[in-house]
This record gives sequence, C-alpha cells and structure tokens, in this order.
Amino acid sequence: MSTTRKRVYGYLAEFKSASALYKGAEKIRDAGFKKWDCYSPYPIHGLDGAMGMKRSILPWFVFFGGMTGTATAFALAYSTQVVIYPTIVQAKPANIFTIPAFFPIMFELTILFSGFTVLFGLLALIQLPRLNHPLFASKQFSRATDDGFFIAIEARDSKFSPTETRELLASIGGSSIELVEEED
Amino acid sequence: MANIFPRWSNLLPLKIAVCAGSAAAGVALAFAYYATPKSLVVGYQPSQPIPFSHKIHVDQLGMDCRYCHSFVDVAGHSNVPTGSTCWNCHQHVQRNSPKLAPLHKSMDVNYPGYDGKPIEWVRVHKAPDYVYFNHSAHVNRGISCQSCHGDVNKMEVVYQAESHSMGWCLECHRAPEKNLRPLEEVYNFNYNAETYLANNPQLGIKTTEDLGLKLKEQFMVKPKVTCATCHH
Amino acid sequence: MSKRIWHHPEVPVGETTVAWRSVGQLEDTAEFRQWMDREFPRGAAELANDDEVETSRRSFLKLMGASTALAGFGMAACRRPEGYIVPYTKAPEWVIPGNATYYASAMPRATGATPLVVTTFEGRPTKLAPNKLHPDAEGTDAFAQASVLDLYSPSRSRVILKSGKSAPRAELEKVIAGLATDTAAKIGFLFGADDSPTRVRLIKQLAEKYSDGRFYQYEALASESSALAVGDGVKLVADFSKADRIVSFDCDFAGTDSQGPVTPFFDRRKPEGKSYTEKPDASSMNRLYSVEAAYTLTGGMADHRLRIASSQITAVAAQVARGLGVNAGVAIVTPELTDAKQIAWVEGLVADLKENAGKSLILAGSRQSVALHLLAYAINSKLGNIGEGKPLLAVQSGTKGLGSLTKLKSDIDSGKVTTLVLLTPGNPIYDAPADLKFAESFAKLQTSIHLGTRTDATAHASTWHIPAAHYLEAWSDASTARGTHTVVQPMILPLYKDCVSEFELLLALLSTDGKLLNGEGEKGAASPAYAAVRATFSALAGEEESAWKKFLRDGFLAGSKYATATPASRSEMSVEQPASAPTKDSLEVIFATDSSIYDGRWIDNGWLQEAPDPISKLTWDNVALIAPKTAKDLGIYEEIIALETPTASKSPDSEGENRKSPMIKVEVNGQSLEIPVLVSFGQAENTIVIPLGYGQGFDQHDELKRGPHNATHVGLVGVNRGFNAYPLRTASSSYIATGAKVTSTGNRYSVAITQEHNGMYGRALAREVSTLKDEEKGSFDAQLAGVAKQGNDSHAPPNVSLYKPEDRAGKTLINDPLHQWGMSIDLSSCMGCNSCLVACQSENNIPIVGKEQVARGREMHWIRMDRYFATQKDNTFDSDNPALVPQPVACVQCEAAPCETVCPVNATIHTEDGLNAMAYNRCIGTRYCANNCPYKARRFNYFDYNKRNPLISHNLYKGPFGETQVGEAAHLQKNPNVTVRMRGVMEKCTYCVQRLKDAVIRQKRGQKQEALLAGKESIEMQVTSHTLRIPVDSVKTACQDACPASAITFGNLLDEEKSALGRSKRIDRNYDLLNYIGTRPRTSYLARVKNPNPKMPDAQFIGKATVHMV
Amino acid sequence: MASTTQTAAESHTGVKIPVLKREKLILSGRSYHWITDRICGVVENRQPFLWWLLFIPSALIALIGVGGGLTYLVSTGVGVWGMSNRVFWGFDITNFVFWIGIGHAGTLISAVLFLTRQNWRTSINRAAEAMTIFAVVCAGIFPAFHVGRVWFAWFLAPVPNANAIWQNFKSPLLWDVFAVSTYFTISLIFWYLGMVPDLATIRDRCKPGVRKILYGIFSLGWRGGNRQWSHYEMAYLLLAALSTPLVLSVHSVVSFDFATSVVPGWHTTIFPPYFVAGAIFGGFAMVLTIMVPARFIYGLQDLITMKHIDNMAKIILLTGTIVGYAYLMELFVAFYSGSIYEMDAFKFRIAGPYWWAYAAMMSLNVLSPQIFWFKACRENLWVIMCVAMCVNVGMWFERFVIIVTTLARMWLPGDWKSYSPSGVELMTFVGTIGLFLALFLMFLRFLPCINIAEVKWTLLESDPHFDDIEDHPDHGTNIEAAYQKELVSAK
Repeated sequence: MSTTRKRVYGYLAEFKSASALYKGAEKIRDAGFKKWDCYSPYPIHGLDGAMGMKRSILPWFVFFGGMTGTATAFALAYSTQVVIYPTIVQAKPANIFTIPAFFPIMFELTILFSGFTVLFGLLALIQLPRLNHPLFASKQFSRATDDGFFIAIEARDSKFSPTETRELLASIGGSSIELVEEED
Repeated sequence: MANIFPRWSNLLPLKIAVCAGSAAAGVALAFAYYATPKSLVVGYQPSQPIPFSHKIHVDQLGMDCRYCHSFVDVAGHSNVPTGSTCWNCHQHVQRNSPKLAPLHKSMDVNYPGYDGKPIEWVRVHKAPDYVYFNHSAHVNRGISCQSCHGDVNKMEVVYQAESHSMGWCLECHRAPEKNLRPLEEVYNFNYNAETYLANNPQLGIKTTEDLGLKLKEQFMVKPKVTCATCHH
Repeated sequence: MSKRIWHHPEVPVGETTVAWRSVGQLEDTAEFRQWMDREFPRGAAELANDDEVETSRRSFLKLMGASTALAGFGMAACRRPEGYIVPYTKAPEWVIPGNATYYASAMPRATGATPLVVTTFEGRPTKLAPNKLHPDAEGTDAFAQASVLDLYSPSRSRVILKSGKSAPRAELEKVIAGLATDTAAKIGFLFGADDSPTRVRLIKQLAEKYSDGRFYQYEALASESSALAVGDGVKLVADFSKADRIVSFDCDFAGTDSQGPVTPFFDRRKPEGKSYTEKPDASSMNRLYSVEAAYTLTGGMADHRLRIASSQITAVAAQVARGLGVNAGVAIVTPELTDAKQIAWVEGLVADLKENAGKSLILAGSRQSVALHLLAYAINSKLGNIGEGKPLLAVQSGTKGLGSLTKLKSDIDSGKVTTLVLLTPGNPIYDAPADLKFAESFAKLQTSIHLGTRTDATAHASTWHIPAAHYLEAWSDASTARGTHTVVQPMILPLYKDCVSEFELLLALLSTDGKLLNGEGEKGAASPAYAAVRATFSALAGEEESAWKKFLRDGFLAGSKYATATPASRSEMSVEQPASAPTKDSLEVIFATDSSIYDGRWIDNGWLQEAPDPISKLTWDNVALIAPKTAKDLGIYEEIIALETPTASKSPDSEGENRKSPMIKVEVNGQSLEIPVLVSFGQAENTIVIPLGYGQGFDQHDELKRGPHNATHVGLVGVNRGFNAYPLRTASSSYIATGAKVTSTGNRYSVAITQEHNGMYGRALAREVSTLKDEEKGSFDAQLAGVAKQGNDSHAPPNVSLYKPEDRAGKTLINDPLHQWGMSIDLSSCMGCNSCLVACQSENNIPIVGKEQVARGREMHWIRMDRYFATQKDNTFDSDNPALVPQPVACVQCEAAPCETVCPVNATIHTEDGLNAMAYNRCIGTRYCANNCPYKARRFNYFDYNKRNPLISHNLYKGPFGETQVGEAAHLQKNPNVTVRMRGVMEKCTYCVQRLKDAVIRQKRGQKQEALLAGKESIEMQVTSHTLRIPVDSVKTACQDACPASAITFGNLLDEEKSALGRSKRIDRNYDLLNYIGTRPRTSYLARVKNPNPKMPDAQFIGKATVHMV
Repeated sequence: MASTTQTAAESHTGVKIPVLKREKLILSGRSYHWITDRICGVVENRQPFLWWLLFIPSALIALIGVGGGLTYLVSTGVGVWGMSNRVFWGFDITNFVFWIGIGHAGTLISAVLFLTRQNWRTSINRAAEAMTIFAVVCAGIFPAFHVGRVWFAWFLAPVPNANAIWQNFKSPLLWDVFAVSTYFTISLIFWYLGMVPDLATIRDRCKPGVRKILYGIFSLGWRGGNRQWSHYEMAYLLLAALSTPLVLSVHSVVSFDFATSVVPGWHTTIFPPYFVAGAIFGGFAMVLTIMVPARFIYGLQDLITMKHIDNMAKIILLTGTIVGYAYLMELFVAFYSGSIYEMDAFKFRIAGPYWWAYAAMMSLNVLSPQIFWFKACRENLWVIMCVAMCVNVGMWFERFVIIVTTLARMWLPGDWKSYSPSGVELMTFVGTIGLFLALFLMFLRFLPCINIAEVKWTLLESDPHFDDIEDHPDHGTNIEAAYQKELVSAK
C-alpha cells in the first residue's frame, strides 16, 4: 500500500436521509460543481432536478432502434415473400397487399430491437459494465446499496478544492467525509 | 470494502464483446462460404475404375453425348453406358490397354479374371433422394448438358462443375433465357450463341440475350418454381 | 476448375453400407433382371438359405438396383460418401433405367381372371392397374391391387418343407420323379376354382397319363349352389350394360361375389351417361333391388333394399316367382311371406320386373341355397333375360368334371387316392367345413404335395410343401368371366429359387423323367410353363409369332370367349325347406366373405388387413356384426346403439385406442366361438354376421393369450389376427347356420376402427337426390338443381375475399396455361370398396402402421373412405334400414388451401397447375396444416413406419432399439418416383403428381418430334399449347385407374367440355364438399342419385339422406 | 384500491385539502436496512429444510419428465405422444398455451402496473417476472419438441441458405416463433435490468469469494449514483412501455394460431382479448400459488401484505369474469352464426365426450373466483390458495377444451376420433411443472426475490421531502398530504 502512488478520486460524504441528500444536492448544484454524483439505495424522485441533470436521451435511441426493427422485419418479409420467392399460399396475394400478414412480425421485431436498444443504450449511457471503481475502495460506500445516502465530488471537477469542498460537504450536512483515492 | 475487480477488468467486457462478436461474424462468414454446395461439391473429382477421358471421346473423336448416355432424352435419368456399349468399340480399339482391365473383367469372356459383373463407376453428380430431376425435360427443351455439367468435353477426369444446389436450380428456373439454346445445339459443347447468331442472320436477332428471350417465348418455356416441380 | 481431387479410400472389407434410395430409378441396376435375363438367378440364389439371410439381403438390395453403395462411413465420415453407379453389362430389351415398363397380365381368380397392366421398374413389378383394352375390363378391386404386395411379402413361403420342416430340394425332386414315373399312382389333384385353358389341357393330359388320377376342385368360399342349379361348369354371367332392373338376392356382385364385369353397372348409375355427355335422364339409369341380411357394397348401392335374414331370402324370391307366375315346381315349396310390408315391397318389384322383361337381371348370391339359384334362374328364364344379347348369359367354362372336397374325402377314406397334389389357393385343413373332418382323412394320405405361397395349415399338414411362384413370377393363362383367353406372364423370375408355379409342377409330373424345372428351363431356356401356355394359345390362334406377340402385348386373345351353354332345366328338383325365421333365442349366423382377406388367403397381406372393411370400418380383425336392436335384446348393450347421438358422444365401447368391444360366445352347430361384437346398422334382426378367414395363428403377444398356437402358419401380418369361424361351419351350413345361441361373456377385445361415427350429423356431406318427385324439394330436375344448396349451403352467404391471388404484376398466381388439374368423385357410382385406397397405397409408397396405430387413428391411407348411414326419421317402412352413402375423401387440392397459410416453413404451397404440393424434405412436422385441413386429409408420420417394423408388438415404441424393416423385400415394391417419407413429416394426396409430371414431360418431348417432322430448325417452330398440353384424359391417377365403378374422373380443367372431367364439373350434381368454408377445392363430388320405383312402399324414403338438410 | 376520501389535512394556510388515505405497503415501520437484510437473507442464509424438500423432487421430476421424456420423444418419434391423424395437437399445444399464459401475469405486474403507478407491485414484481421467464421456458419446450423433426427446427429461422428458400411469413406459427422469442428476450432483459441494483446490494453484502465475484460480475459494477439511476429509470420505464403491448401481442399471436384457422370453434375474432384476459387471469393465479407459500416460508409477510393479496384476488375476480363473458360470447356467436358446424362445435364442447373438461373449465374459471366478491374470502389465505389452484387447473382445461375437443369433432363426422394422452405426454407435462418449480426455487435461492430498491422506495421516508413534513399534523403518515402541501406552498 505504501509503495503505491495514489490519485485522489474525490470526497465522499454520507447524508442521513433522502431529504438531507436532496437538500445537499441542491447546494452542490448551486455551488456549480459538475463532476459529482449522489448515491442512494433507490432512485430518489426529483433528485435529477436537484442535481441539475437533463432528461435522459435514451428514448431517442430506442425510437430509432425500434424503427430499425420495423424496417428490418418489413424488408425481410417483403423481400422474401414478394420479391425473391413469392409462393402461392391459400390464394393470398404475393404483392403489396399481402403486408397485413407481416404486421405481427414487424411489431415483434420493433419491440425486440427496441428492447436491445434499451439494454445496450443504457449500458452505454451509464458506462457499465465497469467492475472496478475508486468508490468501491471506500468501506462505507457499500452501504450505498443498503441504507446509505452519499454524495461524492470528484477531484477532476474544476471547482474541486481539497479543503473547501470538504467544508462545503460538512456544511450541508455531510458526515463521515472521506477522501477517496484511486489505486493506480 | 475494497475493489474486488482489478482496474483492467473495466475494459474486459468490451474486449470480450468485440472479440466474441468478430469471432461469431467470422464463423458465420466462413460457414456461409464453405458450408454451401458451391464449395463442398464443386470440383469433386473422384478417380474412376477406368480412367475414361471425356476429352478424348468427345473433343477428339467427336462422339455425341447420346452415344453412351443413350436414354438422356427419353428418360429422367441419364444412363451410364452398359458394359456392352464400351465393349462394342473396345473389343477392337485399344483392346490391350491395361487401363481397360475392368472392362475385360466385365465383358471379355476369354479374359482370365472374367466375372461378368458390371463396372462400378464412382458417382460424381448426385441429387438428393427427394429431388426428382428429369434429364429429358431439360435436353428436349433447349437446356444443354453443358449448362449443368460444365465443359465435359474438356475434362480428362470428370468433376462437378456446378453446385447443383436448389438455389442454383432456381436461378435458371427463374431466368431460363440465360441458358436456352436451339434444340439442335443442345449436345454441342462448342456452341457459342454469338457464332450462332452470326451464322443465322435471317433470324434478325442482335444480341445473345434476345436470342434467349426469343427461344423462351418461342418454346413457351415457363419453368416452375413451386415445390412439386422437383419434390414428390 | 478442379480444385481438389479426392481419391477415395479403399473400401474396408465388410464396410459396405447399403442405402436404399427411394428412387429406384438409377442406371445402376445391375444383375437384377427380368425373366429373360440370364444373370438374375445368381442373384436370386443369394437368398437361398436362412443362414446367409443378413448378408444376402443386403447384396440382394444392391442387386435389385436402385441402391447407392456408401462406403467409408467409418473412417472417412467427414468426406463425401462414395457412391457408385453400376450400369448393366448388357442392357435388357425395353428397359430404360428410370422409366417404367408396362406388361399385360392377369390375376387368376375363381370368378374370372382380372386383366391387369403391370408397372415394372427395372424388372420390379410395383403397381397393378386394370387392362382397359381387355373386353372384360373392369377396374381392379382391393384384392387385385394388393396382390403385388404378396410377391414381396416377408412371410412368403420360400423353402421346401417336408412335414413342416425345411428339406432339401433333391429329396422332393426324387418324390416328384417317382410320381412322374408311376403312372398307376392313385393320385389326386386338388385345384383352385379359377379357370385356365392350359390347366384344362394339362388336366386332360394328366388324366391320360395317370389311369387312376382323380381331379378335384376346392376353394373355401366357391359355392356349389350355382353349379348344382344350372349344371357343372355352367356359369351365368351378367352383362350389366343390358340390365335395366337388377334384383340381387343376397348377391354382392359389386363386392366379393362377382357375377361378371361390374363397371357397366356403375356406368348406368350416372344419369348423365358414363362420361357425362348426356342430359340427366332418370330412365337411362338402372334400378337395383337388393334383398340381404347385412349391408354389403351391393346393398349400399341399391335403390330398394329389403332387410331380411339370409335364410328367409328364398321366401322372398319365391314370392317374386309366384308374382311373376313362374312355374310352380320350385315356388310352392317355400312358405309365403306374411309380413304385409314385405308383400307390398315384392308386389312393387314384381310389377317393375314385368314391365322390364328381357331387360332385367335376377342374381342369386353364391352363398345361398340351390333353391334360390333355381328360383333366380326360373325367374330370369320367365322374364326372358337369358341369352346372347340379354342381361344374362349362360356359358360353359373350361373347367368341369372336377370333384368336390367331400368327394375327395370319401376317395381318400376309401383308399382311391393315396397321393394328393394340392394346387388350390384354399387351405382345406383350416377352412374345410368342420363336420367333414377333412384333416383326419388328409392324414391318411401317403404323400401330399402342397403348392402354396403361404406356409399355412395345409402346408404344415402336408408331407411336402413347395413354395409357389406368385402369379407375377409365373407363366400361365386364365379365362375372364366371359371366357376371354388372357395371358398371365411373369414380370420377374421367382424371388426365391425354390418357388415353383402350378404348371411347372404339373409339367414335371407329365414329363417322363419328372424333372422339376422352375423359374427357368434348362440351359437358360424359358420355363417349361412358357411352352405349355404357348401351346394352348397356338391351338386357339395358330403358331404365328405375330399373334403370340400381340397376345403378350394386349394380354388377351381377341374374340375368344366361352361357348354358350344351355342349363339343364331342373325346376322339378326338390329343394330343402328354408328354416324358420330367426328369433332372439335361435339366431342365424351368416358366414361372410371377408372384404379384407377374402377366405383367409390374404391374412398376411398388410395392405388388405389395414384397409378398413367397407361397411364396418374395422381393420386387422374380424368381429361378429349384429343389429343394434338385437344387441340390446341379447343384453350386449343396455340401450339400443344410436346411429347419431345429439352430442356426438363416444360409443359405449369408447373410441380410438381405448375402444374395446364386448365379446360374445356364439354357439351353433355344436361348436362355440368367443368373438367380439360390433353393431352393424341396416342388418336384419336376429342375425349375426361373422367374416371368415381369421384366427390362423397366434403367438405369445396375442391380446387374448391364445398363443403360441400355429404361429408358423402366418407371418407377422396375420399372426394374432381375429377369430376363426370356420369350425362353426358344417358342409350343409357353410354360409348360413341357424339356431345359434349367443351369450355375453363379459370379456372385451380391442378393435381398430377407422371411422367411429356413422352418421352425417345433419351436415350435407355425401349428398343424395332421388329421381322421384319429393314433396318439398320437387322433381328430379329441381332436386338436381338444388344439390349445391343442400344443408348449410342453403343459407350460407357466398364467400367473398378481399384478397386477390395475384403477384406483383397483377397476374393470377395459379397461372399454368397448359394444365389445371381437377377431379370429380361420383357418389352415384362410388360404392365404397377399398380399391382406390389400396391402389393409392401401392402407388404412393404408403406404409402400413399396424393395428395399434390404426386404433389410435394413425392410419396413413391418403384416401379415407368415409361411409355414412342416413336414417329417415319418418321412415315408416323400415326405420332401421338407413341409407348407406360412401364418400372417399383425399386431399381435395383446395385453391384456397387453409393448410398452406399456416405452414411456417413453406413446406406446403400451391403449384401453378393447381396442386397443393407437399415438400416432404422441407416439412418439420408442426402438424398445424393437418389441424387446419377441414377434410383431415393429411397424414403424419408419427413413427418411422418405413424403417421400424410396425407389426412387432411395441416395436415402434422402442425407437432406435426396435427391429428395423418391414421385411427383406418389401422395399422392392416401392414406387421409385415417390419419396419414401421418414418420421416426423406430413404427407397427403397430390393427385399422383409423379404421374402428372411424367405425362407433362413426355408431352414436352413432342416439341422436338414436331420440329423434326416439319423439317425445320427448332427456332423457327412456334410451340403452342397444343404441343405442350397433354392429350385430353390421357393421364390417370392411381385411384381413378383402379376404380371398378369409374367413380373418379380426373383431368385437365382447361380441356373444358372436351374432357370427362370438364363435363362432370358442369353438371348439376357437382358440389364442393364443405363449400361453406370457401376453400375452392379442385376435387368436387357428384351427388348420389337414387332411382326408386314409385310403386314401392319405401320409395318416398329413398334418396333422402341429405336432401332435407338445412 | 380501498380508499376513503378524507378531509383530514389542514395545511398551514388553512386550506382544506381532500386527500386519499392509503394503506401502507410495508408494515411494521421497517427500516431500509431491515428490508435489505430480510430480502438478502433469503439468498444469504441457509435454505430452510422445506426448500430442499421441494427442490429435490422438483428437480428430479424435471429431469425425468422433461429430460427423459424429450430424449425418448426425439429418439423415437412424436408417436410416443397420444396424437393421431385426427387430433394432431393434444397436450403439447395445450401445455404451451397454458405456460405462456402463466407467464403473462409477470409481465403484466411488472410493466402494466408500473406504468399505472401501482406501487403495490414492487413486492411481487420480481417473483412474477421470474415466473414469466420460467413459464416461457416451460412453454417453449412444447412447440419446439412437438415438431416431427426437431433437428430441422432451424428451418424456422430466416437464414440465407443454398436452397434459396424462406419461411412463410403468413403463418401464425412463424408469428408465434417471433412473438415468443421476443417475449422471452424482452422479459429476460426486463427482469435482469430490474435486478442489477439488487445484485449490487448482495454483492456489497457478500464476503469476498466466488459469490462476491459472481454477483459483482452480474451487477455490472452498479454504484447507485443518481446519474445511473436517472438513465436506469428511463430505461425501466421504456421497457415497461415496450412490454405492455408486447404482452398483449404475444397472447394475441398465440390466439391467432387458432383464430386465423378455419376450424369451427377456433375461427373467431374474440380470441385475442379472450386469450389475453385468460392469460392474466391464469398468471395471477399462479403468482398467488407461488407467492403465498413463499411469503410464509421466508417470512415476507411485511413485504407481501394482505393488501397485495387482496389486490390480486380482485384482479382474478375481474379477469375471471371477463373470461366467463368470453365463454358465453363464444357460445352466443356460435349459435347466432346459423352454421351447423359452429353450433355443433360448441354443443359438443358442452355436452360431448369431453363435457367434463368443459364443465371443469366453466366451474373452475368462472364460478370459483366469484367468491372473491366477499371480503372474507379475499382475506383467507386458504380460500385464496384454493381458488388459485382451481384457476390454474381451470385454465389448463380451457386450453384443452379449445384444442382437443375441437379437433376431435371437426367438420366431417367420418374423421371424428377421440384423443387421450400417453404416459410420456403426461410425464413431460408433469416434468415441466417440476422444471418450473425447480427453476423458481433456484431463483429464490440465488437471486433477490423481491425488488429491494423499489420496496425501499415505497417507504414513506424515501421521499426527499419526508423531513419537511415531520411537523405536519399527520406526522408524515400521509405522504399524499406532503405532496399537496408542497403544491400549495409552491403557489
């Protein structure tokens, strides 16, 4: 340990409740920090606003993903059934009028592609999987998935200052303030 | 709590995903290329009990296909010649060639090892059991032997020249004009559509494509692509 | 181009896997030859002994051609398996590998030979069809169709037996040589009842050679009544084309009791003429009256059917005779009818006969008494029906003067016969009347030589059994019903080297040295039978080669026929009084000819066993049939079994594999038999019908634990099948026994029935109209016009589809301009026999599945022969006599086929020429198509029926551990142009698409011929649909070809009025089955027309099966 | 929701605000940590003896029934089942539709109730989703293996091939393939995404070791930061929004298998809604069947409260009545049609050879849930379990009635023949029940069976304004009031 050089990740402070976290977040937002985050065992309503975050853009991804699904299904069905190898099936047309029969699969592929877009879009947006993270080095941080409410401000933030930030956290009700260091 | 995963593990899922993705794509591509009749059967060239040369018999001697494959235009199956067909000539021609030993064994009653059993030729072209391909339906309607069997007249040893996959069959059934010939030219391995047109200016056809289309119309060739055409 | 050269590895010794290729076509057929080919015997000899059977079976298959040898499955599995093409060394004449060759032949039968055309592939006979050139041509019945399977039957006799044990041929040859030289031998010959000119000739020679030779004739169900009535060797042959009125007294002339070619009868059931050329005219139709106890095929066709116990039929005939004023000599002896309804019925009949004197036909059933035959003859004579150009002709058949079995027995007992040669297809040890005790006498014989295709009871009881050559393996000749001299020619050398034909055996005995030559003569000459047949022919038609060739080609000698005979007048002959009418305590037992196995000879024929009985729909067994009321009276059922129940409930015996019939004990003639019971509609009260021929052998798997008993007498098909009723018969009550007692035993026996529900349940499926005016539905014409509007179709709105079957260019999808296939099935002439069903099985490689699977409802027949009974609620004449309407249902090739749309993998789609195609190799077996098929015409391969023997108990359920193969040679029957389906795929009728394709391709070849004839370059020839469309009515489906009733019409719809099909589609009787769904089937049905006599008391109830349905 | 309008809340400004009084979803005033402990405890503690008692037989039954049954089936042929050339589908598709239907409640609880903000779903949605997945697994076995040549099942996939042949996109069966596989995939994603934070919880509670690594991998490094929660919640919402039409489509497509056919008794437009309602109905019954004992075994009474059970009972009552309506409507339409085929199809269902199946369906599905009109019945767990079991059985019979009784008596009386299942078929069906239970027990053993994060979120103190309303007259017992308060003060 002693030989390892450590880089500072940032400060981690615990708050006693969701309300405290909410209020703390508002303060930090107002203080102009950018690279920081609130950690809670469950999603807290309204925290996005308190943190000054924008609405997720995931729906847009999914919309286009879904459209791709629709188009794929239509292209697959239409090309194989009408263009490449039209077959005579129960006196049904082998032309554009046959597309009602493609609707179920178009629908299903829309959903399927959307679903995959949700999954992979989400992972991309929240940058997971990321199995190693400096915060995991913090002992108290394990309570973030149980009953702990935390705010971590990263040292990368331009407003970050080893002392002032710590004070700020303490002033807004943060306790057990800890300097989290990254293993190099 | 300490980190249980080392830092390098952060990029690992991505790396794994990329590698697995490209491996899967590679396998799919390789499969798509190699596991098709085109790569599996084209070029199959087994050695035959008698090294019969189509090149000599067709190209040099100018024999017609139907001399040996005598039922090709009346039957679904193109027959392989009987022993007596070979023996007809070869009891006189090249009689003592050691290559003909199996024929002697089969046909020559005076041959020491004569057993009268037929020659077992190794099958080159094989349609699956459930495919009923009819030779006579094709050769009588302007599809040449060459279209499916390749330049047999140039083959010392016969090999499979085309994939004979269902997709390959359908290609021609959908656009037969690419392969149609005048009936007189079906067995002509040196047929060349352009030469044919040059020799027959009275037809007033300019391009080989037009020739195909004209033949298709003239012969009322409307190949079917539904199942029962080949499977029953 | 040649990317790589693969030198195949050396084939490891013993590593030759032989794969049967369903396509038996290839040029690789090697040494397998026709009869003329010298190379075959070596191959056949490989099947010689049982020890080598495993290896020889394989090499045999290879020899039989059509096989692809796959080598190197062991070490070189990853490579392409090596396949070989094995051409003939010397090509046999006429054989084009892959193309069928057709030969004329005939199947010899007691009622006159059935002329046939045999389809062979590289020498293998695969399919039989009627020879339509033949003057006595009629269709082929199920027996004829199925007889090709006997050739390849795994249970076929193949080795010489001495007292039931395999014996060397040399020993037999010594015996024959001994007999041949001993002209003083007390030798008897027992022949079958069929008539063969050469046999007649040989019998004469034998009689000359053997001063003490005696000749007998026996078949279990060849009755002597007719001969006793009209004279020895005299036959009364009906010409149905000339008969306007037909009365059948218990005569199933359309089924198992043939009285002459029957097709003309059916032609006259069509009011529009036999190929639908005329306007519908009731007067062109014939009228059939049937008097019988239980439904037969003929009874089902009848316009008027009187239900009465068999023993009482003579009384009806006598009443008719009296009514017509026939000489009282025979008429007086029988009691008069007392039932007013019956009297009225007879009166109506008599009046009709009087009006149609000279154009009517009275037929007496062969199982009936001499008295009835005398009566029938007397009536016919009185009406002037007999003679040249009349409906009935008396002819003198060649075979006469042969003794009966009773005579044979007494001759054996008295020592006049010590050596007996049995050439009959009968099986006297098993099927002789019980009181004759024939087996006891048989045992007294010093030598008995039995020639037969089966190792049946007689084969085992004889000192010598010789395996007989099948009629497709032997030279012979035969006479048809009217005596046309018809050739029976071999298609193939006997499959097994010791198989001997009847003539070969007789000729060996006739020869001086007694040398037995079979299959081939000496030094490659033809069989000696060939010379004998030819000699007979030469005597008739001269020595010219061309005449002989024509005979072989056409199959018959034109102009040959039996001489007419004048039957002796025997009206004074005294006849027995018929027994009194049966009662509940004294029942009548009727021993019936079985529609599947005849007299028991076809017990080992799987196709026939699995073909459902046309009336009872029972397969694989025989049961006692009994009328519903009688069943209740006897306490077998608590209630009268109804034809239809309001809720389509299961029968009290359950359904499917759970169906178990109650068993009864029948006591008659001092014997008893425990047998299961089925209720039979339309049967006379207090009668029991028991079909004969079953119960020949049992092994340890028998359901009733009857075995092992005579297990070696039958093969896997026939073992444990049914109940033997022969012991109940006596010589005097061979067909009808009275005074029977029945008790319910409380046991049950599983029965496999293909149709469990007998009524139409208010659905106008098999439609019927009457030529008689209906109070509600109007005249005949009005009824005809209303055919398409019967039942639900009367009020269902038309089906209008928003979808148009068009492609992208707006062109209709079913667009073949040359051929659009269609079919019509005329219910007016369909009688519901199984001919089409078996023909289809033979043509399309349909496997049998065994009793257990049939019971489960898994039979594979592509044609399901539905048979409906229809009762009139207000039928005051006889409400227990429902109408019988058969309806064969195969795939109807709907243009809007519901099966197609539901297949996820496109395995079943429509072809451009209107077929609902089935690509077996694409099918994954979801079975959705079959569920969505309204006609339930699809069949699923639940097991590998072709690869696992379904006949071995539970074998199918053993999967990979089960016994493979149905037999050693059964594969050879397979049609090479039809895929043999594996398990897990759906299959169904495709209008014999292989035949259609073959015809179309043949027609295409004509293009070149035309160009050559015109002397033009092909490119200058304008090909038209005339060149490419097959000639009108030139292709036949297997079912159509086989149909003896010409009920099936098939053809190209584009031929329109030119074709019989086109005409049949335009007549009023034409309707689509289940039109309501809008499937637009290509197979339509023509409603049945009943032609009742308005003067009959039951006339108003005839032809009403569906007419009042809404 | 049981609710009474109260005018209790009186704000600082003196405005009277009508608010809804709600029952608490978590009882006994449990803390966050208690919830974590309780739920993770199920995974972390030694399994109760009862677990083993259930798991071992279930696994064995699954192994023999499904493993053995299918091995025999594939090696021997579909003939080992009881179908015939008359009744081509029997237990196979009955079971398929049955299991697929079961699955629907899971998606419904997690997606539809999520979208409609029914917070009471949080305690049961995880298990219900798991049930969906396992039910779809069981369901998928049947269509996959009922085909005659399962080794060619890949023909169903639109893969370019040398035969240049494709699938029939007009076939409802192909729709089924797409629908069911999409359904399975989406359900799996939904289930898994929902579980990631909870897996992280378990990860963080684990001692270092294999378990920690495994949970670590599957929780993807979840940290619970709001920048993750924000996207995560959106993703969850989207999946819920996608799953809702999906779940409706899947059973509609399954019903198309029947509805698009020409078979009398199948060919009817009522099928899609009727099937969906039936699926929800059957699914909820199965959720109850499983959750009531699980709640007891693992002591989750405070999380899965009587209110949850009451709500589910009401849904069963509702959907059961819808299903009953559909049954009657089918009859009405059949007899109204004037077609003898339609009329007979239903006549034979009611009174024909399978009348007992119809009677079972009617009494178990339509009549038995009616006792839920009585509150006492909705509060008695024994009654609830009985009704749930009745509905499970009844819904199976519904499918049996639809498939078998119809096929056994179709158009032509000549082909009528009854069907009875073979032993192998029964064994496979029982095997799938075993498989379902075994999978579910494994789920209980290894995965958080209740959504920890979401349950915490239903606690009153989870609200970020909870502290602000401490001084309110309600003392924070009425969260709605708190919102209202904020609303007013914002003005």
